[in-house]
Amino acid sequence: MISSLRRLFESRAARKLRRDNGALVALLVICVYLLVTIAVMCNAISLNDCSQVIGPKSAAGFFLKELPERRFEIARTSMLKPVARALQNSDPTAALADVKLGRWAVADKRLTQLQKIVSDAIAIQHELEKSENLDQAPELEPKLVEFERKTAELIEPLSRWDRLAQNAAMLLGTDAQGRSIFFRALYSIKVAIQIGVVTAVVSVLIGAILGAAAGFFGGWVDHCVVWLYTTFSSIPSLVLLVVIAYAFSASDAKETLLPVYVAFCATFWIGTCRVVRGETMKLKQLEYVQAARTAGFGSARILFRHVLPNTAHLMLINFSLLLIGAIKSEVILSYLGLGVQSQPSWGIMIRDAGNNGDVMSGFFWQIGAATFFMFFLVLAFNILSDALQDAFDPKHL
Amino acid sequence: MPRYSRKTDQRPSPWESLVAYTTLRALVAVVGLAFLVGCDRATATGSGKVAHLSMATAGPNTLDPVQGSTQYDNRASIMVYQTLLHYEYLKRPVTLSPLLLTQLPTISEDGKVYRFELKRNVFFHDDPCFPDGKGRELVAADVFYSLKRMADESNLPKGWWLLKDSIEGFDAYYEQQNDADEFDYDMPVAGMKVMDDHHFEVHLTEPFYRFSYVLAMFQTAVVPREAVEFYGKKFARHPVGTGPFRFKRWDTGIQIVYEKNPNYWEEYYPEDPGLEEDGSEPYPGYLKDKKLGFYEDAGKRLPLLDRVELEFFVQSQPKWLKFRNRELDYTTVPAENFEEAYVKRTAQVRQAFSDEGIRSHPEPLLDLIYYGFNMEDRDFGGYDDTHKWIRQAISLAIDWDERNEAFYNDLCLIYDGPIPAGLDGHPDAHALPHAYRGADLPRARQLLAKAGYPGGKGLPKLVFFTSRGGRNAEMAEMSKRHLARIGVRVDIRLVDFATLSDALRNRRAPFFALAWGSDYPDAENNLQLFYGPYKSPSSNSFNYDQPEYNAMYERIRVMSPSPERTRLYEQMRDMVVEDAPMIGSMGRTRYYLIHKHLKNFKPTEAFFNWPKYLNVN
Amino acid sequence: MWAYIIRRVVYNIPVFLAIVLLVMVLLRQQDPVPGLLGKNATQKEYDSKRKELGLDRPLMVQYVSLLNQIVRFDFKQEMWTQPGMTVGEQLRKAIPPSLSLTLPALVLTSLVSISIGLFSAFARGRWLDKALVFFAVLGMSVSFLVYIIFGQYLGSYQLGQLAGRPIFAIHGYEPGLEHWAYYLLLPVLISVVVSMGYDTRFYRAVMVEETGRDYITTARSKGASTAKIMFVHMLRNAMIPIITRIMITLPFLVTGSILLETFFGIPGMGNVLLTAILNSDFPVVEVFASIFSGMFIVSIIATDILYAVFDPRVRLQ
Amino acid sequence: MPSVAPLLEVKDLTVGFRTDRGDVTAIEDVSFQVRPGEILGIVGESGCGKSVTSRSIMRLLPEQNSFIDHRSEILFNGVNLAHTDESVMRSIRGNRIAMIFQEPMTALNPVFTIGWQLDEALKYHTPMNKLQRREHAIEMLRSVDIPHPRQRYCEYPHQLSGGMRQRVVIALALCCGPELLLADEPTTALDVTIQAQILSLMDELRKKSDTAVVLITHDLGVIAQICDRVVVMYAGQIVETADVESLFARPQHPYTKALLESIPLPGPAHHQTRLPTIDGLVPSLFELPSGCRFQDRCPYQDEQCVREPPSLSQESNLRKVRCFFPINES
Amino acid sequence: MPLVEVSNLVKHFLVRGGVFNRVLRQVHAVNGVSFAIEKGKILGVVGESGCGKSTLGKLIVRLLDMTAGKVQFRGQDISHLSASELMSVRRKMQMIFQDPHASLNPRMTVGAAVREVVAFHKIVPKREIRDEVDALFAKVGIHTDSQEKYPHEFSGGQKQRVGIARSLAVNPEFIIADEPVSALDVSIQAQVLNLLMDLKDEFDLTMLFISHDLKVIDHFCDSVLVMYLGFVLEELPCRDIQADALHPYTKALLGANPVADPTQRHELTVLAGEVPSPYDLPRGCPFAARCELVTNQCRQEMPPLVEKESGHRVACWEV
Repeated sequence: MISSLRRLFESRAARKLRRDNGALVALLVICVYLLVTIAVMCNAISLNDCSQVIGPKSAAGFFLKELPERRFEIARTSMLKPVARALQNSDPTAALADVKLGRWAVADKRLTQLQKIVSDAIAIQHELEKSENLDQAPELEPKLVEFERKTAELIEPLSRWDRLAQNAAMLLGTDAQGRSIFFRALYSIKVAIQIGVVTAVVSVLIGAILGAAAGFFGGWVDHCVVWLYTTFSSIPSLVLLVVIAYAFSASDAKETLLPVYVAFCATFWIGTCRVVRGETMKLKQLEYVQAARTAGFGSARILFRHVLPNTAHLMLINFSLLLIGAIKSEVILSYLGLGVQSQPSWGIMIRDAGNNGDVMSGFFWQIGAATFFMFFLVLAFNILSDALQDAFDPKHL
Repeated sequence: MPRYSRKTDQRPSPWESLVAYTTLRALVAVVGLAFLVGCDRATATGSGKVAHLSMATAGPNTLDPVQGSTQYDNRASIMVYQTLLHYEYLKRPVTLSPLLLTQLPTISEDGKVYRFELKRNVFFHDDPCFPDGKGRELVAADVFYSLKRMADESNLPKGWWLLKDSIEGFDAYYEQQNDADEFDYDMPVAGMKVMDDHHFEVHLTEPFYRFSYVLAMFQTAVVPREAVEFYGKKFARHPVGTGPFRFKRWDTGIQIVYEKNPNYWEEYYPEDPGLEEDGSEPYPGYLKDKKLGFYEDAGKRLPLLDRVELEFFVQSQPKWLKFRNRELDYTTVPAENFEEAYVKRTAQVRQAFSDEGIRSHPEPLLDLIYYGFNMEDRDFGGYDDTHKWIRQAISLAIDWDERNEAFYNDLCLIYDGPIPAGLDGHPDAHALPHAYRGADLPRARQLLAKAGYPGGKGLPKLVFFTSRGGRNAEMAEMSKRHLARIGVRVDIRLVDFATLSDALRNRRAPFFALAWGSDYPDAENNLQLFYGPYKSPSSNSFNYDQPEYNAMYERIRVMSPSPERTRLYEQMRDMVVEDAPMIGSMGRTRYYLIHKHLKNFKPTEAFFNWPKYLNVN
Repeated sequence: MWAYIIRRVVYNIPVFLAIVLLVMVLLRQQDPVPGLLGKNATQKEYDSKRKELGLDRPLMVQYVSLLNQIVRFDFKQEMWTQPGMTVGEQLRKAIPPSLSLTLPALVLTSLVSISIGLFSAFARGRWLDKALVFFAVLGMSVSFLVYIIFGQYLGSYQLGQLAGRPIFAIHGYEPGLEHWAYYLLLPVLISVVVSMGYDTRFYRAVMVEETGRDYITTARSKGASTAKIMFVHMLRNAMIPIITRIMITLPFLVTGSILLETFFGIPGMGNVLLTAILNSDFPVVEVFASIFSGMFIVSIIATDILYAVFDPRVRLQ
Repeated sequence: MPSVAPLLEVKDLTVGFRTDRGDVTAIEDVSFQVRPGEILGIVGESGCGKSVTSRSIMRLLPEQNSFIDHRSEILFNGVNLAHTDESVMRSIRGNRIAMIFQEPMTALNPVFTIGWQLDEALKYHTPMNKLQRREHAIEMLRSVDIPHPRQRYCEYPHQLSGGMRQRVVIALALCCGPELLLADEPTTALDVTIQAQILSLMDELRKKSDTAVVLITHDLGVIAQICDRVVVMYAGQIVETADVESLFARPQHPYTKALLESIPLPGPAHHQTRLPTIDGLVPSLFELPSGCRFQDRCPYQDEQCVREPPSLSQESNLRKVRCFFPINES
Repeated sequence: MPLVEVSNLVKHFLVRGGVFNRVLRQVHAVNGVSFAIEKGKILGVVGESGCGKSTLGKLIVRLLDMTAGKVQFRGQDISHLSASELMSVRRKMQMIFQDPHASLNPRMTVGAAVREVVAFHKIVPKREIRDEVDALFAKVGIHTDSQEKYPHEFSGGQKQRVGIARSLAVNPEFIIADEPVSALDVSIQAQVLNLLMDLKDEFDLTMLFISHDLKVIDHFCDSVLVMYLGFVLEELPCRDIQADALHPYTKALLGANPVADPTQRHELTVLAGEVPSPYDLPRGCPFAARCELVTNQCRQEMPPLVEKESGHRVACWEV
């Protein structure tokens, strides 16, 4: 297999690929995604980071300026209200320690000081609240700024590193719960790649082995494999996906990605199986396979050493196509609530955005982030698989 | 070989022209035609007064009242059917009034005998199930026939529990008939007495106060026996009733269309009661109603509309868009669209909307949103102190305010205990002194430590069942995050509703999220959720079983409203709060946006027979 | 040829049996009864419901009875979630909307993408080709869901606001040709945009394959013009893979586009099917799956027959 | 040879390809003439550029990745085809210059009948009506010795055997009465018995209609059998050109000589003897040596051969050789 | 005893169809071919495409299963050996293929391809494999350094050499060369023929040499089998075929072959008609329809293969 890979790397196809600028850029993009995946796997961004409230709810990304009404809302709800509530607690010190917003924490001040700031702020708040709509009351701007400044006093200033981390988290804004869209989108890369790679590898292997066996042995083996894939392909793939995911939703495995893997593999192996079977039937007629037979080699040896490696390019192309398929199907399945559970994924982000009416209210950050992060990955793989197809096509110059 | 003079022009072959030209022409034609037709469509609407209403579902499951259980079944079937009692349309708080009866039932001294008199000249809809297709007059036998249908298991009744244990001889009848080969509707029941066509009596085993409310519930609506027998199973999709609208058609998954019943009995729009002599309102909100013109149609014969189209929406985006396009007359405001229409802080409708003539109406619901524990669970159930403390700690960790803010635009009412606002027994104060309302993390941690699990160490994972759909997944994640703060680890099971029901029925769900909408405006309906004998698979999903509580429930069941009953309600409420089988609670306020052209619409979810009062310009 | 058809049908019987069994087994991983009964059901009700639905029987018995129904084309079984409605009625109601959505979509997509594929293949290597391929790939890289969400938002809402009156329906469906464009044109267009990328690439690959053939060189050396070669020589040869693709897609027309239908509230097969799966309405799913696979098998056989029509080399045996 | 004006005159034809390894020159400075009624053979081993030559004349090379050097001229009856308009080319192709390809199995469009394909060519280039075209096409089929031409007219290519198909291809090429026929390895894919049929057919046609033929082949036997003059190509260049008799009798270029010697000869004298061979390999077009392209394989290789490329000598108009040390034996 | 003896070999390919996948018709690829090859001899097989010559070769090495007949190798009947029994025979019988490009696994270095065979058959102890293979490569004239290259890095002739090396790796006694030089250019063809000739002497090989080119056969083989439509029409020694050929078909093949000498130009023999369909064989002589000497008997009855003189057999009524 290693020599086969080396052969692949040194082949004319690889040379062609290396000359294809588009493919190189695509590879670069994929590498970046892979790095992120590795980083996420090394816990650079943990599940915790994605589920933690790091800022005000539905904040816009890139630190764009919010409307006064929103600013008032943010200042009021994200710090003032929790601090005020904590101060009323029977154990205010302990309660204040719990008041956190991302990396922000309550300022290290005496309770009375805090109490003072809070009551001052509430006084301003009452004045501001007299306005029906702050967006249409520019005269209240100075008051609002004062209010913001006052509430900011409740907060311990961040260290440089913390500020950087906070800014990174806030880069693409927050979702309706105040969680970092950027982190969630990044974490979703891992989920997508994980689902993509696992299902693509498994499907390609299943498909290639079954297809090669069918093509090579013919007869009953072929009949059985053809029957199997006809059966699976006779059910529309989305329906099969949904039914399998549904079947799993009763089991305990649903917390993991197992249902998704099974559903995808059940539908994805077919294409690979079909092309590998065709290719094997073609290769079987080739003289080097016949030479291997005259050399007395057993069927298994011929199949695994002489036939399957020569379908490697098909597997590679299929791998990248299935990867795209998996990533895109995951989105749909998650949207229907049958896909990924208990961790962020682009499908879940789009679902949340859809459920939250983000699009309708012009809040495009969440759906935009999911779409764009996914777009570049899928685009890269699309371009790559195109380039692979061209590279392995002997007729292509 | 001869050479030929050369030719320069080249004519296309038939095949070529076929492909090249037809393709293009067909394309142009298709797109062109489509646009043409598409543009014409906007003007093509029917005549008469039509209301376009909506429901957030793929459609009701059934239009047979006895089979119905959901709000959607209720709304869709109550257009066609009628109950003996209903609620006065404009009056608040909601008040029962006679509908098919001439007056409210007279109740005997001991509260056990109800006497009824039916209105005359109430006819069923014209339908092929009747001789000559003419609807016959409603008689007393129809009422009992309809009630008996609720006992017939072959009808898949969803409301038997409403009548169980209340009418004399009815439970025995239920047992007997369901075990028999065939259900005999003609067999008499001791407690159901027909005096004549328009007079009948019901004898109760105990003076159940809720009985009147039951008679306003859509499951008890009166159906004609002819139609049931004529349509058989199809009856669920061919409703025939006495209501103001007749069923026209049901486009599965899209809409149900109703049309005005031309033979509707004489029912009139409520008269303007006028101010009380002392200048006070006859009911709260009267002046506002008056201002909104709700009394302009006073005294007019109902229904006012010619047709009602009840459209179904699974996704909220299209529903909202359709409302914005004025293709729906009103909409409830999805939480996610709230900020688009309202200034969130003040909950005032935005200028752009009010300029369009759109009116906003907030309507508090008799709503109970809560988390529940399975009291029989080994780790989190039980009535001993340790387990109680764990539950209380968990209760203290859940931050309802944040949930309210994140998902409900801060519009919900957070309250303690199971009794929603507007009902007797609802706690007035911001919080009960002894409540375990979150988030109070220091106290939660203390309790957890007291229970022997400081920082949650050693506490098993809390398996949390919640149904898929809507934003439940996000809410579950939020709660998981809340509990993580005190070290309680949560395992979220996002399941579909069937699986959730199954888990509850089998008492497999240690912790779950549910909501309860009151069937009738009496806290008894909420308090029965904790009554021991109603343990799963019945309504008591908590499997809460405290003898003291059970005894109190049995008492209030037969009490009419009184300060004493209210006191009992409060005691029961406080018991539930202290034992914490339930974490809660939250009650939603539904925000309605109503287009100017829809008249007389006073949104409510306490009853659903209001479309007959609606009018459009 | 009849022998061929019969043989193919006979060969596909096991496929059909397997599909039905597969769907049955998968569905039965979940108990649908609690969901159907709702919150206050007793064990007794539960048992009697199970019995009524026939779920208490062994799997094989259920399987045989299902097959029996299918073979007899008996779709009079009642739906589980919609009492009073039979599966057959549901299917009959759902097929027309599905077809009126997917058939125009298929025709339009095929026409557009075959033309683009043809031009692209012919301009192979030039900027036009590169641009077309790039746009196809670009279009394919965006999730279907995003197309729908934004398509609905921009197409029906914003456009309607802009025009001051609704151009495309946001949601819903009415039968009849006069309503078609209002309700279905937008979903059709979205569907075309989504599937165009795939189809264009496929057809382009087919055409590129054909441009490399010797007969093209022969035709050029005969003095045939570019247009002639494209539209006459190449297209006719490419008809075979084109037909295969279209024929294979035909049965999927009935499934419709599940997402489009649910989003736009079109009560088609996809919508019905998805609702049925999620609500555990087994009869609908099972009957649908068997009808679908039957159609699929028929369409595969029909493809082979059409093959023989379009390719004189193919003889059915 | 009578000095008739040449029908086709190729001057310094240089054609290159753009490949993923960079541009490469496939043929360089190829010049030759063809007179009416003459059969010119172009011979060489695979990759020597003989097919590129014929395809450049027809301008059939893919435009995206090939280019004809701007100095090159392909004068056909005085018109320079190398850089003329595609529309002009279209009116010439199949009409005044026709071509026959190597693979009769794939050269015909499988989904159209033989008749349709003949008819198409006639439709483009003649003013005949439908009926006339049909009759003419059938006549053409008959003239290439296809039995039952009327029946064949309605048949599809796959219903014909290989030899028959090649004859259809020839009929297709000849149906408009071209002045020049380019035959690119027309018999390579065929069995000897069919090759014999095709060769005699071509010979006969040439005699009948005075069509000039450029016959491209790697088979020296075929060249010897029907050509008048021969161009020998090696690695993209002409190495020798001569009339057929003198080439075979007195090859001047070492490559030509070796090529001729490596053919097994019949008769007991040669039976199971070792064949003279040319050692080494044809140089890759990407790594051409600086001097003579044949230097590595040449037994007569000299310093000069390495240093500078030999040019095509101009011994006479009929005999040219690209070698510093041409062999001169009789 | 001849090394290889083939008697009455028949191969029919079945074409199936119909509802129950019945056999619809048969392709008669090889029809009762018999011959024997003495040790150390080269037997050529010549014929036009589709005459069954390649099928014949594959039947002998059991790449295809025969319908009837017998193949004896060193006196042992190998026609019905099981796969494992075949192993030892396979070591002694090898095949060289026509298409040098297709005959090597593109994913394996040429060295690996040859080493695999050596290792599989345990020709030499593991340690010596490399030396053994080096030696083989040296013998076929491929630089040992090239062993780690992949097939696509070689020219056609070199690939054919590798193919030859692979066949020789198991020390075979008998080689079937299926058109080994047809895909090669003339100059390379000569190289490979020379190589085969050398190797034959060095390894004491016996060969079945399949080709469509009479020139090559005539030059290379000891005797030749002329096949037509699955039948052997003539078998004759290759001393002077031009003079010795008796069968009209052999003569026609010779006459159709152009001579590479313009001074010897002759009118090529043109055979009329087509090869009959292998689906339904004619009753009589398969060549009858195209034969100039045809008689009624030819059309009715297949002539037997008669030995005219030692090693020269002809199947023709008219000779």
